[in-house]
Amino acid sequence: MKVGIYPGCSLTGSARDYNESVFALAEAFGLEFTQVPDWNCCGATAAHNLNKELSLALPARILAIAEKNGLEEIIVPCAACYSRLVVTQHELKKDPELKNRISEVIEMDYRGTSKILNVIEWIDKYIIPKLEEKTVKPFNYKVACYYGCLLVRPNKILNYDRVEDPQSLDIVMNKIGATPIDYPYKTECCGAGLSISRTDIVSKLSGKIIEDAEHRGAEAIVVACPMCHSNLDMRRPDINKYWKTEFKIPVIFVTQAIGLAIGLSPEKVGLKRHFVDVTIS
Amino acid sequence: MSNLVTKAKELLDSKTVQVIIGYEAGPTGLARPVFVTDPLKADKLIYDERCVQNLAVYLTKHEVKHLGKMAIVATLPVMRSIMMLISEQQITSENIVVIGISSEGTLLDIADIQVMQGYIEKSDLSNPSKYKELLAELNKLTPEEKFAYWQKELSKCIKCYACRQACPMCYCTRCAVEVNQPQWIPVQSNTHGNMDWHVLRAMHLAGRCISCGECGRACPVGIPCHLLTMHLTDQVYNYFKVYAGTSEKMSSVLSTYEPNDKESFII
Amino acid sequence: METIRKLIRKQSLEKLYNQLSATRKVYAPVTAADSQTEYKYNPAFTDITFDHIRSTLSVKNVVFPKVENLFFYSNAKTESTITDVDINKIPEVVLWGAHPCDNAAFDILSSIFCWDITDEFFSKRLEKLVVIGLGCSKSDEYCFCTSVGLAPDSAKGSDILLIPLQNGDYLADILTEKGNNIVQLSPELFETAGDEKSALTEVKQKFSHDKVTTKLATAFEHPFWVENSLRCLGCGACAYVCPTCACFDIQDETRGKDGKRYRSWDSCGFGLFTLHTSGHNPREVQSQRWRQRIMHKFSYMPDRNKSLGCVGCGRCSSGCPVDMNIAEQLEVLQNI
Amino acid sequence: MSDFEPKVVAFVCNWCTYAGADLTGTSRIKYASNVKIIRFPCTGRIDFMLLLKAFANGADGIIVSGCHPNDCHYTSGNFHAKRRWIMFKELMDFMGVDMNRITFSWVSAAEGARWAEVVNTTVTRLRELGPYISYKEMVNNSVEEEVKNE
Amino acid sequence: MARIGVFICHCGENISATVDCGKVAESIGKLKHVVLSTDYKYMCSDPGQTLIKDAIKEHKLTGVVVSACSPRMHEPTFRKACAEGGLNPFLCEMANLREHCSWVHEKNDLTTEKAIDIVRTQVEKVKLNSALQPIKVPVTKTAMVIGGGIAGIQSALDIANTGHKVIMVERSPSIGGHMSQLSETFPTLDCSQCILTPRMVEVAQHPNITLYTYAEVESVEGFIGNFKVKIRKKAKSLDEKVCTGCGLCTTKCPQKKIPNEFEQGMGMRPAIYVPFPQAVPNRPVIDKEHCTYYLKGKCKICEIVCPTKAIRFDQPDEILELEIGAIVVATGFDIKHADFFPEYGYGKYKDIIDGLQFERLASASGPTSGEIRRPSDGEVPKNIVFIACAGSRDPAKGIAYCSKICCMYTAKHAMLYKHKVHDGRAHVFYMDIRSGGKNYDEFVRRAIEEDHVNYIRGRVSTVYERDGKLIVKGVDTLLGGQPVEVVADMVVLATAGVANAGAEELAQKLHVSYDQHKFFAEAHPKLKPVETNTAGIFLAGACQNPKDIPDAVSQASGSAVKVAALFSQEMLTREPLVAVVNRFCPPMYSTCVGCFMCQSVCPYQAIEREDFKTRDGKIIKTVAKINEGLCQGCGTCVALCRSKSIDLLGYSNNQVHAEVMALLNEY
Repeated sequence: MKVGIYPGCSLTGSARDYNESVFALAEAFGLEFTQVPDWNCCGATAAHNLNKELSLALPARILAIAEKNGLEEIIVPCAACYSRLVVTQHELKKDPELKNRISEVIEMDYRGTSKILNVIEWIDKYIIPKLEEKTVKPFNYKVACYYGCLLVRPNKILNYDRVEDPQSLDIVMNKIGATPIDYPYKTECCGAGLSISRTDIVSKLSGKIIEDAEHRGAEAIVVACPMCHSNLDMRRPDINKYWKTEFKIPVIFVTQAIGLAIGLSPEKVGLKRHFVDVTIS
Repeated sequence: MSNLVTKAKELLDSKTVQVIIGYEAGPTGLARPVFVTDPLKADKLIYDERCVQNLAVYLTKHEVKHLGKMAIVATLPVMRSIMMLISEQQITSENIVVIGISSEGTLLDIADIQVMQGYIEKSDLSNPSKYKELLAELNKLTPEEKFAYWQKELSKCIKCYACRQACPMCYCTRCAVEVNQPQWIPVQSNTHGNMDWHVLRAMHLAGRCISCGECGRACPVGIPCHLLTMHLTDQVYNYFKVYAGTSEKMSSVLSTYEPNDKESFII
Repeated sequence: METIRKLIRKQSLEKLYNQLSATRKVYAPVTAADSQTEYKYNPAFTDITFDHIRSTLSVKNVVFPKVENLFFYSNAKTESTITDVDINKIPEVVLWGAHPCDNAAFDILSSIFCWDITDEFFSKRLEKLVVIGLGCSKSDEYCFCTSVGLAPDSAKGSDILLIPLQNGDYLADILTEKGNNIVQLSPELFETAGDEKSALTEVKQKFSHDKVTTKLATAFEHPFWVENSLRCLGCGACAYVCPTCACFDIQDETRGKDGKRYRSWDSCGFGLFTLHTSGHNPREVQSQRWRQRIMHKFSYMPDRNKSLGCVGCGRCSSGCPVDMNIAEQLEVLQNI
Repeated sequence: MSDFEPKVVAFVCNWCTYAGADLTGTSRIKYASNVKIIRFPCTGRIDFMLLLKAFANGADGIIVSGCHPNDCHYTSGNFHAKRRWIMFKELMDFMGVDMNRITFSWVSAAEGARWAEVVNTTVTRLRELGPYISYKEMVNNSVEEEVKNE
Repeated sequence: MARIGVFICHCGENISATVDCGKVAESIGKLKHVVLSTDYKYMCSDPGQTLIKDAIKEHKLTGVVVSACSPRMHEPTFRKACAEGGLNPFLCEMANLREHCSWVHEKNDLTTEKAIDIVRTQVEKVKLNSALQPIKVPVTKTAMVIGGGIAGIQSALDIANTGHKVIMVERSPSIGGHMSQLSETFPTLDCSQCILTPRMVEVAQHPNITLYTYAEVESVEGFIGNFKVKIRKKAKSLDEKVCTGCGLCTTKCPQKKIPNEFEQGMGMRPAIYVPFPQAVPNRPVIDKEHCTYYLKGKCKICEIVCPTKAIRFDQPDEILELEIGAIVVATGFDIKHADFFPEYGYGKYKDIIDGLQFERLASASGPTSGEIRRPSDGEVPKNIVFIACAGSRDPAKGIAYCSKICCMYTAKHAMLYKHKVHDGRAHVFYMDIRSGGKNYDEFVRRAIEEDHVNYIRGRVSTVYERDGKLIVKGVDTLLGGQPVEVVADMVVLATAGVANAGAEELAQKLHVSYDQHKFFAEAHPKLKPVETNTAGIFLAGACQNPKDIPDAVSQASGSAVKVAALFSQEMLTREPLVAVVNRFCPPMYSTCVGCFMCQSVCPYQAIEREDFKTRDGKIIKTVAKINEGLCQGCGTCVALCRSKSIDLLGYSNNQVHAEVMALLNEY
């Protein structure tokens, strides 16, 4: 089966570390995927608030290209992109007329046949089966699994994991020897889209997330979304300023954690790119 | 097929069954049904591409039943007929041994109904390809052309009811055409009476027809009446995604329903 | 009358046909695309087949139609009025190119329809019928006329019998006045016959019908019937294609106040045929019905109608969906 | 065809459409008088052969109507009828019988106006289609076949 | 020879205004077998009916067609008239000239012609009508009530008080149901036990009621008035006749650590136990799953201590076969166990409990003898949060419906809490307050205004523990959707009311239909809320959908009346318009081939199998047989039957065929 990957803007920018770790894993597990050629913005940031058709056309184009290139599966590591793509696929499926309209807009035939995987689904399908034998350096830490909003929402459409109390990430972390803590902030808002415009709000919200994790003795926060990561990691100075304290807890991508567990070097999984030093590993 | 003969012999010798329903070669070279009750006569049995008739029709036949427990040489259509007959409570699986014949003409080991069900389920249950084209062509015609076509064909019908008698699913002891209070179907064989008969027949086989094509083959004047039932078989699948004769439990399409059955013509 | 043998050339035959079909209903065999031969009224001469083995249906319906209206009625408030079918309206029909077996069947049918009282519909149709028979140039494994006392050139039932010659012309045996009248329409077409070679087919005898008839007298309870009829499906195909089967059913069909009584073909092969109102059926199973069919043709009729009930056309066997081969069975039967 | 008035037979169930047609009456809503109603306990009771009988006896059009799905007085009669009509329609289409001449509808006991509408649209359509000649011819020709030899 | 009389009604002007009734009468008079065809101003009037009665005698009519209004209007009237005139009522048909003709068409020839067609059609039909006799079915005047909750109790008592026998079957060791678990009841706050226990005792002592506790319905066959029911009396391992209910055994039983169902797992009970002090019958049962003897094969302490030697370890289950005339289903409801709600932390945190558990906490007879103490450490919670709609009205959780009782009991809970913990603070998260009902809204307002319960309109996203406190995160939609956090000591979830476990299985045993939530389905949502689609089986209480006590009780009485009405007749009389499978004398027996497809189309399980056997019992033929007690006459089987072996009286194949012919042909 031909598997594709859609990086989206973050993985080529602010979340290159995420990107590196994903590829590192793929390499380590001998998995291949081809990047969706000539990919475009998924419309996550603004489009869906401004223009519905545009917000569907953008992902539709990506999917159409994927189909054209015979990609039966597309991995979408960025939770935001993932959400956009899945939502689009759903919307166009239930409304053939809209589908035709969009096909015209993107001037491409769209069928909606490629299956879209978020990073955890990808891990479940391709990594987990061989994970045990490959784990050389169990990740013996207490971790707070932070899912954010986009990975599991809108639940009606994604129908992925329990919307208020998701488990998938915890299960994966368990597999590599980590101990996920009982963590109520799993799906609380990190400030997300306000990352640039209203850092104060981000500081407040993300701060809570970090504070509770530290308070419960977590040694790391594990995420699967570039947006969450940048808010919790890149914005740490602002957060600390806002909370008048020094939160130390590192924020790592699930792929990085696995990478470390199977003995990849911190560099290889892009840890050195983090703002908050990753003391564990 | 020597192993067919061997199998038949042992079934009879071991008294597992009293009669084998199979095919023999007739003097004119045609294959035809034969009922072997004597192990010594089992050599008669043949199976090759000439053996086309659906033998299941005999499972419900009075005289044949009276011979005792039956073993039957069964190709896919026969197996499906058996499923239908069991589900419609005309026969019980205990009284029948199935000597399965694969589409390649080789002997299958059909230990029991479950095995048979397994075999049926993994087989292609849609209409035989040779009829598919015919159906497709007819479906291309305009309504007027279709009407004209069937008028011409049906005018030939002589109401000999070979189509009915050859059909394993037409096991009624009294057929609706024999009802004269009211006279549902005109007794005389004219185009109109014949059309009524063939509509009735097709409707009664809707969701029950297992696409063996016997009715058409049996017709002495060559009316392709099997296309009527086969068309409905297509439609049954099209609407309800089922094929007849796949399990001994299934109930017919027209005796069940789903509240959300889709159609487009009821306003 | 004395049989007169003449020669008629193919092209003259065409002239004769066109002359006839211009003035009369001519019922002649035509082979369709699906290679089934059926009789049609006044087809183009070029469509007519001269070398077919057997038509799918026999020609009996010229004298015994599938459906024959007997009378019409109309119910008023109190009394009903009945209108008879005017049998004098029945037109003259020339049966063209039918084979000797089919033609021989007319006598057999008469022996049934005119057994005691005369069936006016049948006899009128027969009276209005002129038969121009055609000897057989082809036959197949189903033919067994020679086993029932007939032959590819039997004249029985024909008014004129055409015998195919190897050079494509025909000998014409003028057998009856009816036949002669046809000839008189244009005598010039009929030339003096020479000694041309006939192109008749050979049909080998399969059984002796006398032996069969004698055997049947004592074979009523014989297991033969059950053994050999197990595969019989009980359809009416054999009876309906048979040139001599004469069973019919009488029905009324009413619409509103008007209606009609008609008769239509029936078959002793059907379970319903002998079913009593009580639910009792004297011929309960197929073996009994199969026996009845053979007994009737080869035992009861010779006994009662003084004629065999079969002309050996082989239709019942060729038309049977399960290869119930009558000749084969009688071959066996004569020696049981 | 302007002055042609089609003969229409309506096969309806007692609990919904028949009652609906009653309501049309009590509400004094006028509709074409071509249609004549035959009452059945349930659409599930309607034998498909009756539709053919209607055509054979000179009907130019037919209406079959019963309770909306889930409203059946007998809970499931109309669902079974639905499947039956699906099959029947497909067969008729295949044999070239003109299905524009049959209206299948659900009309509830509360839809008096709708009944009038169903009848009127059907009758209008049939007026355009004209008499069902091809079917009538088939029936009559059949009669001729019988007397062919006379 | 048929002799048909036709009566054409003018209905004042209603028909005659557009239809030429005289002309109709005249042309119908010309029809064969019509011996009388006349018109009259008002057929339904007394003189009109007399006209028919006299004509029947005078003209020796064998059939009558009244051409007037809709049969749905006056068919009973005229059939009655015919009966009085000495003609079998089913030999009378109506032609609908008003609703289907005169009222919907203009006055013209076409309309009159149509009228003629309509009448002729009925004339042709009535010729084929047959004299039918009403179906009589005997009635066994014993009712069975399944379920011993308040609904079952009410229904049983009401039926018993009409003088009929009642069998009550209760699954658990005692009757009383959920109501017996409740502390106090809204809107009056009177003690549940106090009003319930007298009723329970009444049931036990009522001469007409036989009570089977610890028993379940095994199978139900037959039909209205004639059910054959099998009941399994589970072994209580004790001889109830000998046992005095002294309770010694229960105190001595060494196995004491079994979660107490009655206390919703908040208390413990021994292996031999009486579910609760006021239980009826007040006799213990041995819980075989936990009893040391049954598990390990030794102990028998109860047997030793029992002063009356009532213990029977080897007691087997007992199967009772009963003849029952009517069945009331009152199996009640259950509450959704909150563990399907991970985000609300139920099961994860001790101090998050559900409504029933709170009832037990608040109940004087409960584990804390009525004091509100939290399970974890027995502390009195100072801050308590009630979450309404925990699951209800939440399609994402698969429960789209409103559980109806939660709004009220949550208000009650908050109130009870405030009454017991005066300095405590009670918060209620709610979607809407649904307090329809007598004195209900007043009750809720009291909670808010007098007891100062803090009502927050909004849903809760998650509840989690932090530093031993429960953090309830929600939103206040009245304050523009501000997120709110309440720090609580205890959280009570008003979880959805759901169908009782085993409801589906029971429904299938009873052949009654149920909805997608496994609640029993009523025959008609508005007009037959107590009946099921199976005649003779009725519903009471929350087995149909969540109900509060008043609703359950009134429905229970409703079902009781239905039963009483049924039992008021010696014989059930039903319209004989039912299906019949033909019969002939042997060897035919019937033209039915026994494919039994009709069985699967019949909505009423009215089609049975009939075997024809030889003297030595060998089955010759098996054919379908209609149980006319159950058949409702829809005729779906008739149209389905390929061999036309089934026919429908009153709408026979012959009749409907004749109608089609008559409608389209000249007569």
